[in-house]
Amino acid sequence: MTCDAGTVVAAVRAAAAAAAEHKTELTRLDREIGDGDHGENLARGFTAVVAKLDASAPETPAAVLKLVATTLISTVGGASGPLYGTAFLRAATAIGDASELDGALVVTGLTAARDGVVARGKAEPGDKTMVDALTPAVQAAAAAADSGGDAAAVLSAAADAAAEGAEATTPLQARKGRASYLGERSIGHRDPGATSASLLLRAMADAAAGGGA
Amino acid sequence: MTCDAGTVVAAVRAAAAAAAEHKTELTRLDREIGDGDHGENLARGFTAVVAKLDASAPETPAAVLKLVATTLISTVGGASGPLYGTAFLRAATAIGDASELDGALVVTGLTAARDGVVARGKAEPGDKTMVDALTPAVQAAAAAADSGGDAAAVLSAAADAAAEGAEATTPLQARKGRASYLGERSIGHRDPGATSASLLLRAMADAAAGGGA
Amino acid sequence: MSVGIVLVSHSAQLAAGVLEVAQQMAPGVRIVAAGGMEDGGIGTSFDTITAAVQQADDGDGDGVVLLYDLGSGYLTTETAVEFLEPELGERVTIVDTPFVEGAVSAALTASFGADRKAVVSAALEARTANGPGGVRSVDEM
Amino acid sequence: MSVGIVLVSHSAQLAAGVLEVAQQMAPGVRIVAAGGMEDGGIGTSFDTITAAVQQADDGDGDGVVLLYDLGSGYLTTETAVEFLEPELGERVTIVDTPFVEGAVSAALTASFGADRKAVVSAALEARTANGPGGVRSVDEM
Ligand SMILES: Nc1ncnc2c1ncn2[C@@H]1O[C@H](COP(=O)(O)OP(=O)(O)O)[C@@H](O)[C@H]1O
Ligand SMILES: Nc1ncnc2c1ncn2[C@@H]1O[C@H](COP(=O)(O)OP(=O)(O)O)[C@@H](O)[C@H]1O
Ligand SMILES: [Mg+2]
Ligand SMILES: [Mg+2]
Ligand SMILES: [Mg+2]
Ligand SMILES: [Mg+2]
Repeated sequence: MTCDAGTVVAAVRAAAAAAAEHKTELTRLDREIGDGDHGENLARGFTAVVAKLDASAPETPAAVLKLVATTLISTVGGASGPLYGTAFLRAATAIGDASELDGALVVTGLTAARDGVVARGKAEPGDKTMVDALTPAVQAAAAAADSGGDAAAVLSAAADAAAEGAEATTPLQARKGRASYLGERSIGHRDPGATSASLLLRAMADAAAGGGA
Repeated sequence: MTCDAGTVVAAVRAAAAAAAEHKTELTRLDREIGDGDHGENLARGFTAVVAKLDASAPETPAAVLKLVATTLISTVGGASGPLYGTAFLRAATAIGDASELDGALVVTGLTAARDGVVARGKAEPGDKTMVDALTPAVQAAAAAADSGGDAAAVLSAAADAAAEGAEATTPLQARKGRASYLGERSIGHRDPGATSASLLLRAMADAAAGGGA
Repeated sequence: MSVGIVLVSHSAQLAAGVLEVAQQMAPGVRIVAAGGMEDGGIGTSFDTITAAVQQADDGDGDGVVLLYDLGSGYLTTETAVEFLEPELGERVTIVDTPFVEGAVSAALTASFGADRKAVVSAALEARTANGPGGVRSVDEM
Repeated sequence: MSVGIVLVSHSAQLAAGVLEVAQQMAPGVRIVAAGGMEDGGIGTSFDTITAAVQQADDGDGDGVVLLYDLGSGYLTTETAVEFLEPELGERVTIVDTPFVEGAVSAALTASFGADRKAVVSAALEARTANGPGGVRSVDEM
């Protein structure tokens, strides 16, 4: 099973579908500890991404990710726009001009993505942000690649770990982003960005496993 | 020469005419060390005062001053609104229900007016505000009353001292109001509010001397 | 129900914009914009501020916190507060704090049902835009 | 001619209002509002910020100072600055300071022909609404 540009496009389209599907849920989470727009923000961004993909056919995985990056940066309108945008952009740069991604390259991309989010937002693990989904995702991805997993298997391991990481943000107190304005009142609510990160990874993993239709 | 409610009305109308006449000049001064609206602010306020006086006939000097106060507070729109408004209001309270003002009562009113401006704006002499016109005006008024001056003479002495006080604001550095944002750059410009205070006093003094037409 | 918030500004747009941003994070709070003069010009309006305080007060005694955008706005604000019915005036506090940042903090804190003192305290603690970056001293340039 | 100023806000009204107030005190300065999303909604826009910086830059090398209203606006602002032509990007500084107060100080200082460092410094020193009153600690309530 290969992970070429077409597969990456399919994975991004699946992510867009997930953003649309979970829009209300993500916004509801953001209403508890933010400004109640995370679902709308991501749905708006990924709708724009799909429109771009419909109009062009990027030839390499990196070109797909770069298109996603610039589109999200321009259209999301909230903190998650530059954060996810930087993530996709760093991933694109890290994987270079490879025409296909193996498990190791997925790890390379995911690591760069997480590092990009940290560079942009300065959040540390435990700050109750998307970093708390992405950091365990990167670790699980590396472990899966070490034991010979292909791109889809690595993404799937990452998605599972991200889901656990997102779940584990509930008892944390937010120290970055809008939720940090709430201080202790942010405790007891799951972070919207960590949740969306896990949902996007899950959708991309499933699409990659499906072979890139 | 008496200074009854009619004279006070005439004095206020003269002040309104002075505000209109010097509108451009006051705004020009405020453009140098403020936001360039002092002339418009005062002209707007006194136009409203005249409209109120056209529509009603307050029966005591205090009632006239009170009408001026509330109208300026509601219509001026800049710092000078609550400052002059408080000045007129305190003067009205201080002179009580006297039907005519003698020199001593004018001093009482002016002192209360200046104290009201200080209470409202917390400026001290030398801070480059209207207090620098009003404080010498109060002193000169008291001296004129001590030497037996009537209302018009006391007001005239106050106006002369206010003019000197306004002139003397030029070398000062502003420590209150918008001009204080300029720090040392406020030096070398005459304060708009001190200038308007002297012009208003001059107009009122001249009207009072004219006998309140 | 909760402490009300009045945003006194020299500009109607500025007050409305801060309201928009603060309300998004604290949807249930009574935030009232009192910006600009009655004719729409730049300046503060005694009558607009007075009406805004009356509207922001919930009648339950929680009171109102007023923020203003620039020093000269304080003078009109204080005057308006002094002219209120004493019974209302005494449950009103004017705060000297950064306008946007203080408004967001105050609104959020009010949304938790905090009392006026806690809302004032939150407003006072808001000091900067508070991003993960932006220079905080010229040495960082 | 002088340092330009960009006001990044989540609200178009808020940015326009701050511009209005700051411009009144500093009529000659290039102040550009970058508020709201392109559809008018609440949020920050990369494209709007990018265009605003280009517009605020006078081309003479004096550069541009950016202020933002809330932490999350910093992320979009920083990203936009990183994507500028390096030649423009290197004469741009993002400042973490109270939005309204910093903008007025920065605009005034720029109006005197001060350099970018002095404008940033003035923006950083602006800390409160700075009236002759308003409580500065809860003990004053
Ligand atoms: N500094 C940061 N570092 C990492 N993630 C952040 C940071 N700030 C915010 N986030 C993430 O972004 C999410 C909110 O995104 P969104 O609602 O789209 O933006 P906004 O807060 O601007 O409305 C948060 O739940 C959090 O996961
Ligand atoms: N705190 C203060 N105490 C005394 N006078 C003040 C104070 N603040 C401002 N002023 C006076 O008000 C004048 C400016 O009035 P105006 O332009 O109408 O108001 P604004 O500054 O709000 O635009 C100043 O020139 C000064 O004399
Ligand atoms: Mg949000
Ligand atoms: Mg948002
Ligand atoms: Mg003025
Ligand atoms: Mg003004």
